[in-house]
Order: sequence, then C-alpha cells, then structure tokens
Amino acid sequence: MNKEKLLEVKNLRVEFGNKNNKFVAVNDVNFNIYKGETFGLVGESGSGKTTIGRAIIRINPAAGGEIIYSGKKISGKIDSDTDRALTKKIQMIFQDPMASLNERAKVDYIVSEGLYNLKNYGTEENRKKIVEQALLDVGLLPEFASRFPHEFSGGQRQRIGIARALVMEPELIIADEPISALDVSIRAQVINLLSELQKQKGLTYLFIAHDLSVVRFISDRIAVIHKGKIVELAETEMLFDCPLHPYTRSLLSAIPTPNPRVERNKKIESYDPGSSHFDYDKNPPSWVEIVPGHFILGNEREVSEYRKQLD
Amino acid sequence: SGTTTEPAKEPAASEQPADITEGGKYAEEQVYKTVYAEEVTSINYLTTATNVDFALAANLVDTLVDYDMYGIIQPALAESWESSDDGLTWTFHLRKGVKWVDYEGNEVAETTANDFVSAAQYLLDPANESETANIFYSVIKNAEAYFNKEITDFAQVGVKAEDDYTLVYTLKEPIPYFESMLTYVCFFPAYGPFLDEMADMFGTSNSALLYNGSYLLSEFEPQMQRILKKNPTYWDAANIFITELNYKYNKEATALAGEMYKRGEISDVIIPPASLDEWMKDPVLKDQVRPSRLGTYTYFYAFNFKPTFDAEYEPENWKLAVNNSNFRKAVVAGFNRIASMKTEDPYNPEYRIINTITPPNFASENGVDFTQTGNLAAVTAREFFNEKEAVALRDKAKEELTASGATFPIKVLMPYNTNSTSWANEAQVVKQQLETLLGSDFIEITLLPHAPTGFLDGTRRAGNYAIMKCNWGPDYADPQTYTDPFRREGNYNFPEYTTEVTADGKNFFDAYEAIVNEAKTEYTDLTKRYELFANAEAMLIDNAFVIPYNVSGGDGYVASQVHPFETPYSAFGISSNRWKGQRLLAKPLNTEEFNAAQTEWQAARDAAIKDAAK
Amino acid sequence: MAQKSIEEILNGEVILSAEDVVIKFNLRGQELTAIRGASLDLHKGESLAIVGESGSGKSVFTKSFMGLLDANGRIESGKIMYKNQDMARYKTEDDWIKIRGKEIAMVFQDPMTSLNPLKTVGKQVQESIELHQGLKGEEARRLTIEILNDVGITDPERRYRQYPHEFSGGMRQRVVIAIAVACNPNILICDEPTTALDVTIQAQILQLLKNLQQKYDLTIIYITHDLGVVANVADRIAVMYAGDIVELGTAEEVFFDPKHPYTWALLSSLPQLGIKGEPLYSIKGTPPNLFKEIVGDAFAPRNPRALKIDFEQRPPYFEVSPTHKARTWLLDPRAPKVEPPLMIQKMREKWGALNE
Amino acid sequence: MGSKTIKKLADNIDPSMFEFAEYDESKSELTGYSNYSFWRSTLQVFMKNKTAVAFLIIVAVIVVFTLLQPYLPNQKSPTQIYIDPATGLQYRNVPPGEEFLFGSNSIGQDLWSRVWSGTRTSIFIGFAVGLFEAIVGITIGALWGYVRKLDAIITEIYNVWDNIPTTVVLIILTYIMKPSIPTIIFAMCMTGWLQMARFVRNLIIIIRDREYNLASRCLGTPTKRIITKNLLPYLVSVIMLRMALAIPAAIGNEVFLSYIGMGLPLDIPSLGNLINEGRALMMVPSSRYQLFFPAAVISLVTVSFYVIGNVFADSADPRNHV
Amino acid sequence: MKYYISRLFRSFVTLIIVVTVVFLLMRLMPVEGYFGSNYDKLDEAQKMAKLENLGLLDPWYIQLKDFYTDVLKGDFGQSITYRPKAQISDILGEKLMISLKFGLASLIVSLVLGLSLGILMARFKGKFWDKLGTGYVVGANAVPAVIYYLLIQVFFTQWFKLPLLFDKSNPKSWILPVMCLSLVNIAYYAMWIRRYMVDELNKDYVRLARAKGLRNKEIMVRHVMRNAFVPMAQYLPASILYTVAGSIYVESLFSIPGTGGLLVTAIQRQDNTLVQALSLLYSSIGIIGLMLGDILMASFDPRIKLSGEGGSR
Ligand SMILES: Nc1ncnc2c1ncn2[C@@H]1O[C@H](COP(=O)(O)OP(=O)(O)OP(=O)(O)O)[C@@H](O)[C@H]1O
Ligand SMILES: Nc1ncnc2c1ncn2[C@@H]1O[C@H](COP(=O)(O)OP(=O)(O)OP(=O)(O)O)[C@@H](O)[C@H]1O
Ligand SMILES: [Mg+2]
Ligand SMILES: [Mg+2]
Repeated sequence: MNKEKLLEVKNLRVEFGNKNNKFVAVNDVNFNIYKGETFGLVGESGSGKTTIGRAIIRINPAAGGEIIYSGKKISGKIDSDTDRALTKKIQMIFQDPMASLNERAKVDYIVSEGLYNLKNYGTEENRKKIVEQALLDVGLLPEFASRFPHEFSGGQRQRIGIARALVMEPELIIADEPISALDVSIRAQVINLLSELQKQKGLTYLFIAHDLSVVRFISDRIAVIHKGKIVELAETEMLFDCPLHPYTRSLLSAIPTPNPRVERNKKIESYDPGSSHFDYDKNPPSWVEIVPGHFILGNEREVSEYRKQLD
Repeated sequence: SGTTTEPAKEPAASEQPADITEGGKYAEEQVYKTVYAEEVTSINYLTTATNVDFALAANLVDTLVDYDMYGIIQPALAESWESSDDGLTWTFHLRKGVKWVDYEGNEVAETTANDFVSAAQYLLDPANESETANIFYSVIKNAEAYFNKEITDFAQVGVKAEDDYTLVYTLKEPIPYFESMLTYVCFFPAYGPFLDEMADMFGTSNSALLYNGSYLLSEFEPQMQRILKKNPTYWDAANIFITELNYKYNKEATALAGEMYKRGEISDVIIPPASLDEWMKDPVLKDQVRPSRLGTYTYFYAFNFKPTFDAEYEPENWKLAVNNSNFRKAVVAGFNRIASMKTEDPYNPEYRIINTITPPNFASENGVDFTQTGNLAAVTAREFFNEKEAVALRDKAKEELTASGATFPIKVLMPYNTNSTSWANEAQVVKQQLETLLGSDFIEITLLPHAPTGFLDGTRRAGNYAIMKCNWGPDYADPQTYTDPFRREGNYNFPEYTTEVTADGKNFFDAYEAIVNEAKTEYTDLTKRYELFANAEAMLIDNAFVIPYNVSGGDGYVASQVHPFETPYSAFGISSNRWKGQRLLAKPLNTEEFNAAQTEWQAARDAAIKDAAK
Repeated sequence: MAQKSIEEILNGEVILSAEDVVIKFNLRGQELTAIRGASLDLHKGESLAIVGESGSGKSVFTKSFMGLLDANGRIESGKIMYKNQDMARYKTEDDWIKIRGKEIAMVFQDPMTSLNPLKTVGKQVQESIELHQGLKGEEARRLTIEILNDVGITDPERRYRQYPHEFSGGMRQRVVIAIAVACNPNILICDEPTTALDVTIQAQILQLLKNLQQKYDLTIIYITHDLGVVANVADRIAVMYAGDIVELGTAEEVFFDPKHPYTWALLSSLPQLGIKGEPLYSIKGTPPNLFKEIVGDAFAPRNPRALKIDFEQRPPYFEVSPTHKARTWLLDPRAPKVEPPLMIQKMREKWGALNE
Repeated sequence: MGSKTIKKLADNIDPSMFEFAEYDESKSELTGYSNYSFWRSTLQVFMKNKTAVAFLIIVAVIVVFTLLQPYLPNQKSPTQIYIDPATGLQYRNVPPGEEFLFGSNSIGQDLWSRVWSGTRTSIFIGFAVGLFEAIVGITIGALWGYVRKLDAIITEIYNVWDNIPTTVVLIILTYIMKPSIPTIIFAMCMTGWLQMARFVRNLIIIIRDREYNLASRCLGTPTKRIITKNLLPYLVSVIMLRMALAIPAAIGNEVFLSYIGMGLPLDIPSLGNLINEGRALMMVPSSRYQLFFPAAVISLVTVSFYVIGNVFADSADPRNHV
Repeated sequence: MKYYISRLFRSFVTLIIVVTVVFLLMRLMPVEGYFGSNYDKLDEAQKMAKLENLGLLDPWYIQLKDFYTDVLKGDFGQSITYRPKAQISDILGEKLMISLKFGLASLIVSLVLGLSLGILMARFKGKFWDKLGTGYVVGANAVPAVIYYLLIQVFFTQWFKLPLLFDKSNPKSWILPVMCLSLVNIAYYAMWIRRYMVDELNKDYVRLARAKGLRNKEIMVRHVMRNAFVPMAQYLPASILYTVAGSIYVESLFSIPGTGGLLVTAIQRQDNTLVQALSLLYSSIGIIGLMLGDILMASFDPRIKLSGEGGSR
C-alpha cells in the first residue's frame, strides 16, 4: 500500500481512576489512519470511542502503548514546540454543538481562539479576514462574527465549531459524534460540509459515531469497538458486506432502515460475549489481519472460522 | 507611743430596732437584687486584686479590724490590739468563738490566729500567683525575702500566732498606716487545713471556700448568678439586715437594667449617661435618681516627658514643648474640665472634679483633710480654668518655644481606650475645646484610639503619648500611696526626664524627689509627714506636670434602694464593700435627699475624726 | 398474530381527536405560538409516529393531551376530545388526574433523568400500580415484578430494590416504560423513547413496545425524528413543521408517496440514500421564529420550490387518499405540476413505490 | 374530512400566485435571529424589574448623597461637638428638628452628618471588602478549581484557615494594627476571601470539564485565558450576587465587631458604631431616634443590595434573555 | 471504611495544624493581658512568678510540647484569666450543655418552620406566600439582629408577660431566646429549601411523576421534599454540632450561661488554655460535622459513594 500513514495508534491503553479504583476504558487498541481518508469508529455507548479520540488529542493521557503522528511519538511527555505544532495539526469537533461553544463569547472570539493561542495571524485585520473566510467556508455569513452562539440553530453552531477547528489549518480532525446531537434535517448540512472540506483541504478525519448509516456514508474505513477493544476493522463496504465478528454483525443488524417494508421484518442478531467466543481463557484473542485491510480480534480457532465464512 | 484599742462594746440585741422599716423608711423585704455585667474573676480572695472580686470577698470573710460608716477603725475579728513603742510589732487579741462555715452554713472550725499565718504562707508562695502579695511583703518583715525564696523558713516571716487568740505582726518599717492595710485582702484569714486540702482548687467554687463573714456564698454560677445568704453564725449577725443578696448576670445589663428596675425586678440601676436625660425628665423617675458616692480612684491628665511615639507626631518637638512650663500651664489654664466632664455627668459636672491627685476624704491628720494641708490647700482652692490666663500663657509659650526652635502647631498625641465610650466622647470634647481656645495653629491634638488589648503597654507605659488621662488608686490609707505613679521609673509620665530647673538651679524632679523621700521616712510626726507629701503634690500640680481631673464617681447616677451613707466607709481597703449595717430603703433617695444626706454625713464624719484624733 | 391491519384500525374507533389546536406560551412578556391549529384523529390500537425537526411542537402537542404544558403555556383554542369530553376545557388538577396515567400515559425521552434518583425502581413502578390499579402492598409488589419482567428486566426481584443509578440507560428506559404501562392506560405517548440509546438497545426497546402494545391493547404515539424508528414501528405518520401537521398518512404513504416539500426534504437527507462521494441532500436554513406570526406556509422560505402563494396564504389540507392528506399548495389543481425531487424518485427506485 | 370546504375557500386566489417564488439560500439562513448583546440584554431584563430599579435608585441616591453631603450648604461636622451659645452647654440628645435634622447624640454631635458620614464609611468598607474578596477570592478560587495540581494543597490550606476561629484572627489583627478603617477592611478581607474562593471553586469544578473548555484546551488556550474567557463569564451572575451580598455582609460584620468592642473608634462614625451606640438607647423611648436613623439606613442599604444582587444575577443569566 | 480512616487521619492533621496555629497566634498577644486591672501595681517578681506558672516563659516549642502532652492525657488544663484555676472541662461542660439545649430547640423550631415556609414558598412560587416569605427572608437578614433581639425582648415580655431573663426554673423563659435564635435560621432554611425545591421541581422525574397521575401535593411530599432535603442534609450534622457554639447576642441579652461569645471573651481576656480548648472543640466539630454531613447525605442519596476518589468535591 502506498498510502501515507498519518496517525498510528499502537497498543493504546487508557485508564481512569486512581490506583485502588482503576478502570480501563481502552485496552490494546491498534489502528492506523492514512492521510486524506475518513476513518470511522463505531461502537455502543461507553465503548471507549471518545476516550480514544481524546487520547489522540492529548486530553486523556495514554497509560500504555503509543500514538505516533507523522512518524513522531506524541503520547507521553512532549516538548512545548511539538505541543504547539500538534495543537495546530490535530483538531477536534465535538458532539454537542450546544455544549461545546462558549456561550459567553462572540463567534469572532470563538473562531479566532486558536489563532490567539498560536499568535500567527499577523495583524488584527488579517485575523478578521481569516475568521471571515472560515465562516464563509462553513457556509455562514461573515456578519455572524459579532453574535453569540445561542442565537444560532444547532446546525449553525456545529458549523461554528467546525470553523473554529478549521482556522488552525489542521491536518487531522477528530470528529467526535459531530452530528448525533443534530436534527435529521440538518445532519446532512454538516456531513456535506465535512466532505466538502475534506476535498478542498485534503483533511483527514477520525469520525466517531454510533449512527452506522452515517458512518457508512462518510467513512473509507471503519473500526468497530466493543468495551474498549477494537474487534474489527475493514474498509467500509467490506465491513458492511461481510461482517465477521459477531458483535459487528449484531450492530449492523440493528441499524434502523427508513423503509417500513424492510424494517418490519428485520431480525436482530444478538451478541453475547459469553457464548459467542471460544475459550478465551486458555486461548486469548489476538489482532489478526485476516485478509489485506481487514483486521479482526479473535483467537486461532475463531480466525479459522472467520476464514471459512469469507470463502 | 504605742496605741491600744479597747474592746468594743458588743452591740446589744436590744439596739436592733423592733420595727425594721422604721416607720416606712426601709423596705419590708430585705432582699437585694441586681443584674451585673462584669463577672468576678475569682473568689480566691488571697490571690485576686480585682475590685469586683473584693466586693464579694468583703462580705464572705471578716478582717481583724473594720471601718464604721464614718471611716473610723473599729474592732472586728480582733477585739483589741496594741503596737510596740518602736511601732514595729503589732499584737492582736482575737475574738473567740468565730466560726468557719461552709457554703451551706455547716460549721467547720473556729477562726484562730493560725488562720492568718496560714493565709500569709499561702500568699507568699509565688506558685499561688497572689496579686496582692506585694502589698503584704512591702510592710511585713522578711516576707519579701521569703517570697523571693531568699529565705525558706517561714518562721522568720513577721507573722506569728502566739496562741490561738493572739496574733503578732512584725513590720519592716514603723509605717504609720499599718492598721488601714488590715482590711485589705492580703490580710484576710484562711483556715489552714482547708487550704491544704483544697490546694490548687482553693477558691475556685463556693464549696472550695470557707466563710466567717456576714454572708455565705450559697450559689455561685459564674456567668449566671450568685446568691449570698446571711451567715446565721456570724458574730455580728445582729447588724446584718439584708438577708439575701441576689446577683444575676447579664452581659447587656447596661441596656436592660433600667427596664428591669422600672418593672421592679431589681433593687438598683446604674443609669448610663446617654439615658440620664430620659430619667431626669420623668418626674416619677427623677425622684428616684441620685448621684453615686465618690470613690478614691483619681484621674489626671499627665504630660509625658519621655515621648516615644512615631516621628509622624514629632516627639522631638513635643519634648521642647513639654519642658516649657508656660506651655504646660497654658494647657492647664485652657482646659475646661467642666465642659469635658459633662460627657459623663451633664447635671453636676463639678461634683467630681478635683484639683488634687489625692482625693478629699482620703486621709486626715489632726482633723485636717490632706487636701487642705500645706501648699495643697491653695491648690484645692484655686480655679484652674482661666481663658485669659491661658491665652496669655500661650502667647508667652509660643514666643519661648519659637526661640528654642519648636514648630507650630505642637502635635499632641492623645490616646484613649476604644472600649470606653465615655472616654472616646470625652477625648473628642477635650480636643475640640483645647484647640478652639488655644488655637489650632498652636496645638493640634491627635486622638489615638487604641484597642483594649494591651492598652497600657501600648500607650502609657511605652511612653507612646503626649497627654493622656491616667488614673491611680490607693494601696493603703496614707498620702504616700499617691506619689507612686511619679516615682523614678514609675511608668506614668516619666517626670524624671524633665529638663526643667527650680529657682535655685536644681533639677526640678530631683527637688521633688527629695521632698517625697523626706516625707516617706517621717514615721512619727504625722503632721510633718502629711505636710511634706502635700507640698510635693502641690509642686507637681503647680508646675503643671499633671492636671488633676476627677475622682471616680462610683457609678455616675443611680436609682437604688441602697442608702449610700449607711455603708461602712473606708478610703482604702474593702470595708466599703460590706453590706453590714445596711438596709434597703422603701423609696430610693433623690438628688436633694442625697445631697442632704451627704452634708449630714460629712459633718458627722468630721466630728468622728476629731473625736478619734483625741 | 392478532395484529390488526391498517385498514381495520382506521375504520375502528377514534379514541382521541384534536381539532385546530392552538397552543401559546408566554415568555418574558412575549407570546410564542408553538402549535398553530393542528388537528389529529387517533384510532384505537394504532401506532402513530409524529416526526419533525426539533422545536416543531411534537412534544408540546402531545403534552397538551395530558395537561402537562408548562405553567406559561395554554391552549388558546381548539378541541381535544377524549371520551366525549373536551380536554382543552380542563382547568383544574382534579380534571386531569382522571386522565393522567389512567387513560393516557407518557414515556419521556431522557431515561437518565426521568427517574427519581432517591427511590428504588420498584417503588416508582409500584406507585403507578397503587395509583391506578387499586392494588396495595404485596399484591402491588407482585404485579410490579411482573411488569418489570414484562419490560425485559431480568431478575426483577433484585432489581425491584435497586436505585436508578444502578441501571444502565437501556434498563432505565425500560423502567420508565414499565411505569407508564403499570398505569394501565389506553394511550401511551412515547416522546423520543430511544434517542438517547444506541442502536442495539434501541431495537430492543422498540420491540418491547410493540410487544406491550399487543399485550395491553395500547394505542401508541411515537415522537421521534429518526425515520428509521418510524419505519420500524409506525402504522401512520404525522409530519410536523413549525407547530402544524403538514402531512399525515399511513407509513407506506408517507415513505413511498410523500407530498409535502418538507417531507421530501426530510426523506432526501437520509444518508442511506446518499451516494458516497457526492453531497447529501440537505435542507438549507433554519426553522422559523415562533414569536413572529407566520404567514402562509411556514416552510416556504426554505423551500426551493415555494410558490408565491406560499408566502401569502396558509395552505389547506389536500386529500391524497382517504388516509393521506398534506398541507401544501402544490396539491392544488392550479399549481404547476411538480415532480418530487430526484432523491425521492431514487428512493422509489431503490425501495419501490407505493402499492408495489 | 374538511378538505372540501377548505378548497372552496381557497378558490378565489389569483392564479398568478401559483408560480414559483424566487429562492434565496442565504435568506433562509437568516430567519428569525436578532442582534444581541449580553450586557444590553442583562440591563434590559434588569430594568424590567421595577422593585430592583427602585432599590437601585435608592442605593445610587444614598451613595451619591453620602459623597455630596459634606459639600452641601449648612452641613455640620460629624465629629464636632455643638455647644449652645446661650447656655454654653452641649446640645445633648436634641430630638430631630430644625437645628439637628436627625437630632444630636448624647455629647452634642450632629446625627444627620454622623449618619451620612457613617454610611459613607460603611459603604466604603463594604465596597472595599467586596472588591478585595472578589479579586482574591476569584483568583484563588479559579486556580483552585481549575488547576488540578493546586487542588490538594489549597484545599488543605483552606481547611486549616477555615477552622481557625475568625475572632482569633480579627482580635490579633486589631491588636497588631491600630483600630482604623484600613485595619477593619484588612481584617475582614483576611477572613472573607475564603468563602468566596471556595464558592468560586465549586462553581468552576462544575463547569471546568464542560465540552467548550475541552475545546479550548484542544486549541491550546492557556489556563489564564480559559479562566478569564471561558469560566469567569459564566460565573459573572453569581459572582455579582456574592459581591452585592458582600457589601451588606461587611456592614453587618462591622456591627458585630463594634458589638464585641473591636470596631472602629468612635471618632470615625460608621453604621456599626452608630448602631452600637444607639443600642444602649433602645430602652429610652425619647432617644430611640438615635438608633432608628442608622438602623433604617443600614436596613435600606442591606435590602437594596440584596434585591439588586438577586435580580442582577437573574438578569445576567442568558437563559432569562429572550 | 478505608476511606473514613484516611479521611479521619487527614482531618486529624488539619486539626493539629489549626490548634498549633491558634496556639502560636495567642502567644503574639501582649503579656499585659494575662494580668487583671491590677497590672500596674504588681512588681516584677510577681509578674515573673505568674508568667512562670503559666509556662509562658518557656520557649514556644516547649510550651507547645507541654500543651500537646497534656491534651493527649485528656487534660485541657486550667483557665488562666477567665476563671483562674478552674478546670477548662468544668467551665465548658455546663456551658456546652445549655447552649446545646437552646441550639437544638431553636434548630427544631427553625427546621420545622423554615422548611414549612420554604415548601409553601416553592409550592406557590411567585404567588402571595412566596412574596411574603421572601419579604421575611430579606427583612430578617437586613435589620441588624442586635436591634430586633432587643425589641423582641422588651416588647414581647411586656405584651405576653414573659420573663425578661432566662431562669432555669421557669420554662416560659425559654420562649423568647429560642424565638430570637430561630428568626434568622427560619429565613435561612426557608430560602434554601425553596431554592432546592424549585430546582427539583424543574427536574424530569417530577414531570414523569405528574404524567403518572400524581397530584402536585403528592409529588411534593413523596418525591420533591426528600430530594430537596439532600443538599441540606450535608450541613445538618454540622449545624447540630455547632449549636454548642451558642449565640453571643441572644445569650448576652437573656442571661443564658452558654458558650455564646465565650471564644470572643476568652481571646480578649487572653485565656490561652480556654482559647485553645475552644478552637480544638470548634475545629473538631467543623471537621466531624462535615464528615457526618457526608455520611448523612450518602445515606439519603444512594448515588453518593464516599469511598470513591475524592474527585470533584
Ligand atoms: N473522566 C472519566 N473518568 C472515569 N471514567 C471515564 C471518564 N471518561 C470516560 N470514562 C469511562 O470510560 C468508558 C469509555 O467512555 P467514552 O466516553 O470513551 O465512551 P464512548 O464510546 O465515547 O461513549 P458515547 O457513545 O456514550 O459517547 C466509559 O465506561 C466511561 O464511563
Ligand atoms: N415552557 C415553554 N415556554 C416557552 N416556549 C416553549 C415552552 N415549551 C416549549 N416551547 C416552545 O415550543 C416549541 C415546540 O417545542 P417542543 O418541545 O414541542 O418541540 P419538539 O418538536 O418536541 O422538539 P424536540 O425534538 O427538540 O423535542 C419550541 O419552539 C419551544 O421553544
Ligand atoms: Mg463519546
Ligand atoms: Mg420534544
């Protein structure tokens, strides 16, 4: 493969709590994100999606493993120059457009916050221009700069959030459920905007969501995470066409389809970790590339089963 | 020659009036009730030196001698006594059958001469922290050495029980005022075995005390109440008329007592200056209001000769000013004491103003009051406040001071204690009055409010003032006691630092000190002794080292069922706190009645003094 | 399966009927019209889904059936007929007490906060039973456990004594449903019952509701903006926009033959219909300000195919079929013939059209 | 159903209306939003509350008046003792009247000017203490709440400081320093900032991990700016409330200090010592005016700040802006 | 359990620091204060003797050591100026009891009346009761207590023929002090319970309860009240314990021999041992109160698990 690896996550582990009361939210997670792609991360609530995103952007410290960006290790202690550079290169879009904007600041400040931090905008006029452009880029009118967030609808707010990330001219954007808090009718606005920007600016996305239909629409590759572990990773269509891991299958079977005819007769595959796997005690699972580009978590016996299914 | 006192007549039972009200003059129910805000600190009379504590102890434990209502010494626990010719040895013959009882009235033992020895021993143990031990060891032989542990054998101390009923004191010096000291707490007896038993706990509660006085402390709950019940076994029980004294604690007594008095819940009330008008305006109430009797604490404004205050208040400049006699005299003449006194007593400000440091009715010799003795007689008669003179003196002072390089206005730092409203008020009046009269281009008075915590250490003792109101109370009934503040290293106004010289070129203070020293050692010729002290005091006042201000007016104005002139009188000691012989009036005295009673009392006292002098 | 067909239901009894309901709120001196003359007939035993974007009035409309409007809101005009009584006239708490729970129960959106955190789950369910089924003590407890079991809570005996925080989101939502069901109501209003849950749980809850509907013979109103959910559960669909029902029809009709431009837009923007690499269809703009009086069709400013009349006069309902009507001037015979947008056509190709 | 009748009604419409209207995409974005300024709206909401405005006017009048009063004609000095020229006596306890508007006190000082001078002093103390508490309390509280590393240490300091009896500190301070306005302000500040800091800290902990703060952290915003731009603006309403309440609290404190004898000296009139002085006269009906006036002013000031603070806090909450 | 032990331990450290600081602060006070009004008349020997006995001449660390040794033996020492030689424990014992009795009486009255008023205010938010209650709350806080306590004392005794001062043997004499003590607290409790109830009433579970068919009154009683009480529960044990601190104003006015103002007096009189004992007492109360408060709150609210990490509190 000649794609450039932008981000590598190796054996990532994230813990919460203190010594006595440890909770492992993410365990032994591996994946790469290639430049220019959209990498989808799906899984049920509480499975650790956000935690991974935050580990990458360094809100949550990694307890084990490493995160490598453009060949440079960015987990653990880093010097302040790298820190500044990374702040610029990796940005995040948050789930809740209501909660992620500072209600007491004007759009102008919100959008230029990153600029102030990097102090790389030159003159004040220049900064204004950058903000204006960013707003235009996300389809907002420049005059909105002087308003406060609560004057906007959810979709508009989310676009402000995107503009805020964009002015940093990042390479990688971690989009943590950027649309789940939005209304169906405006979700599309945001999705379109994201793909549009990706095309224009060559962005790379880590797209976190639990709405599989959206993820399917937007992602190039998808990783399925369950209880802090990635259980399957494959290119989107491959995953949807032949899901191997029982958890992935159950997830896919549950996606609601806006088609009453289909929907009424749908069958949900249930996933019970206890009965779906074979003797994990004796035979622990490992992360296996079952066919090129399709990874799965399973022990030898399972992997051979999956192989059979593929054939 | 030695003095001998005859045994006093036992007051016969028949002398007690059959009708206790004496035809409606006195109240039927002889129970005294009051509220108080200041709690006694300790009922251990051997250690405390607080006035409120004395007032209580005086009624619980009796002394060798006592004063009557005119201030004449009378036998009490000692039926008779005599002194040796050299005046150093005093022998007392004790009354027999006086009992120590506990707070419930149970007899414990008899009071004997040993109890005075035990008390002295207790007193002289530094571990007991007696605050009056110094009074004792300032006169009794070897007591100070014992206190300081220079000698360890108590037998060497000048107090001895020859037998159960004979007590002998040996003095350091033949001081003429020894009898008067006997009513002070440090000469109180205490039952020895009980002292030993209680040890540290002596006098910490009413059960940790024995009583041989007129009352028992039957209830003692600090910060709540105390009740004194008549001691039925008291040797002079016939002269105890008030059967119960009921003290109720209330921190807000000043605010509430008036109301309680009006509701008839208490027997007396001190009327705060602020509400005095209200009482005086009401005809019914006015008829119950009278001044209270004068005390022996005196107040005077002192000029400080050793200023240590901040440069901001120009201590060097003050030194120049204070050493200029015309400057000081200008202040004296310009000080309208009546005006400032009105803050405390608006109705009769002259009443308490005095021209001397030693108050009138404190000491007398040959029937002449000390304040009328020697040069002091002129001082007493003089009018201090004189505007014209003040202005003239000021102009003179200004001239002289300008010459010596002083700058004007002279800054005068005048501290006051912030916990005293009346002091604060007075200070404001004084400032305004003096500045107005002498001109604020001449003096500029800066009031220095100081918190009560560490007040004296922060102000007077540190020399951190220019002019300040100070006070002094006597330690024994002799004029000598009032020279104490002005001795060398006394921490009042440091007169030894003066640069002033007398007419014959001697340092002024040296001259003053010489007279005082001469007086102090004059033990036999009391007339001469008194005259010397009087001249010394007059010297200080005439040269404006101090400005006599007032004599403590007890509690200002009161409405009270208590007759002020029926109480034992003593210029010093605790006798005047005794309830002996007192009866509650059916109707309180008003001011006119008070004045009449006072005149009557004064005449009777003068006569009694003359009588006693014979 | 005893499931009734749509036809049966629609020919059956009308259990609740709202007519020209106008609901207004007073907000800091200003007046906000949340519902602008919406009408709806609810048939016994049906599942009706109300869809529409946030703020379109779905919740307010249904809350008015239970007298649960916030204190600053009121029914300005219109009728809400239930059992021959006009509930729009109800004023006192006493009136509503007869309806709430007993006749109509509601399941709220947020399972995390809808339960009293300080009471055991069992007690909260039991409260409904004691209130509406006249049972007490042990009997009520037994029924509670039965209902907990019914809503798919395993080990209900133990769960009875637990507190809400010991339950996962999905479990809590089941409890909330249990509370509603325990009232033994005729009508169950589910206000976004699954929005907060993830897909697998969502599917379970929906299945559960369907089962309960049969068991207890419930009429259910689903409020949601997830068309997938709608497709799963609804017999009929009401599409709301800006306080009005703009289209109403059977699920098939609305999905396969939508008539209102807003419905078109809604369906078009489904990502399932999108083609990877091409932009999704999206509705531009923002919903109208309800403080202002809305003239004409509320959707007009955002509708690329708006007619001039849309800005002038409010469209009436046009009947497409006896079970299907829509408020849009496009259905007026005088209006130009407008084909549904491309997306809708594509959808038909993909999933088939009505009557196929 | 009713669609037939509706059709009829709609019949008389100009057919030209059934043409496509022009569609402007940007216009649809604009719908319904107005210009908004936080402070203007706050002010507007505040102004709508009649009571609060009334109290605001009262406070403003009082403050302005206390400042102007000494410069008005015919004003007496608050510390001067007035002597009746006729009798040479002090004007003691003169009831309110022409000569003394609020009467005179027991040594002949003018209560009118004392009350205003006292109000000036007390309000000054209140403001100073309020301001200090706000500045120090907010700074420390913000650091305490936001910077996790500092949490443990500041918490311990707080625990210790909070448990040292305030009176010990106050009395020792007044012992070390002279009784004066700066002393009393200092003493109150020493003990007052603590509550404010803790209050701010608790608020900050509630909002510190909100998403918008995470967002700022992702943008590399330094702590200082996060505190000033992201956190404090949210607290402005509650902080204002606390500050508004700090003023009457400081005045009340001053009354208490005067009561236990640790207040300002008498020659600096303040509401505290005026009330304490007047208290003694409670039982003296004809002199009650000496208590009444300062008490009335203190109550008025307290109520005003209380109401203003509360209403302001409400109006500063954007949820209440429409 | 482990959590409590570690918390107790930390509290203990805090306590020691507090007491030590107070101890050292008290040594800053001027020597003059250890003597009575008679200070002027004492000679050096006497002064030294007294200071020596008080141990004040030792270096501070020796004094501190002695103090802690005694405290460990359970001996708080003797009062030095307040009531010389009296055992601190004797002084405090009675006073604490009496203040506790008054405090509890007033606490009960304030809780009952305050909570009722607060509930009434929340129930009729924005209506007459609410306005009346708010007026009361504002008034009670605005007028200085020093003033209206006096008014109450003077006029209520006149009108209702009640005794002016507290008298152990007269139960009627409890009425006014308890009333005075309660006035502000009623306002306080009313204000907070109203606020918490209003907060609670906006919660979703209330909406559900209403949808269930519960009447407003039932919702108040069965759901809201208890929940609103939780945040107050935290302060309750501390308030109960703190009642022993008494009220300086009320106790002074009514002659109640409690602890009100004792600390102030003790400091002003420089009774070091008493001050130290009191600060030890009050700090312990503060710390224990907080802990009990947490426990009480945890028992009310099953969600609160104290043993978790110290986290956000
Ligand atoms: N700050 C934290 N402290 C303790 N535990 C946490 C923290 N943040 C997350 N967790 C736990 O880590 C796990 C993973 O959480 P995370 O937020 O990553 O899930 P998610 O997949 O993003 O879920 P969702 O879809 O609900 O957003 C959860 O069990 C969560 O409870
Ligand atoms: N108590 C209220 N006071 C003022 N306006 C209200 C109130 N409740 C609802 N509204 C307004 O009524 C309109 C309809 O609200 P409603 O809650 O019914 O929307 P919804 O369709 O349920 O939206 P969502 O999908 O977000 O739940 C909204 O504009 C809302 O702002
Ligand atoms: Mg998440
Ligand atoms: Mg809703």
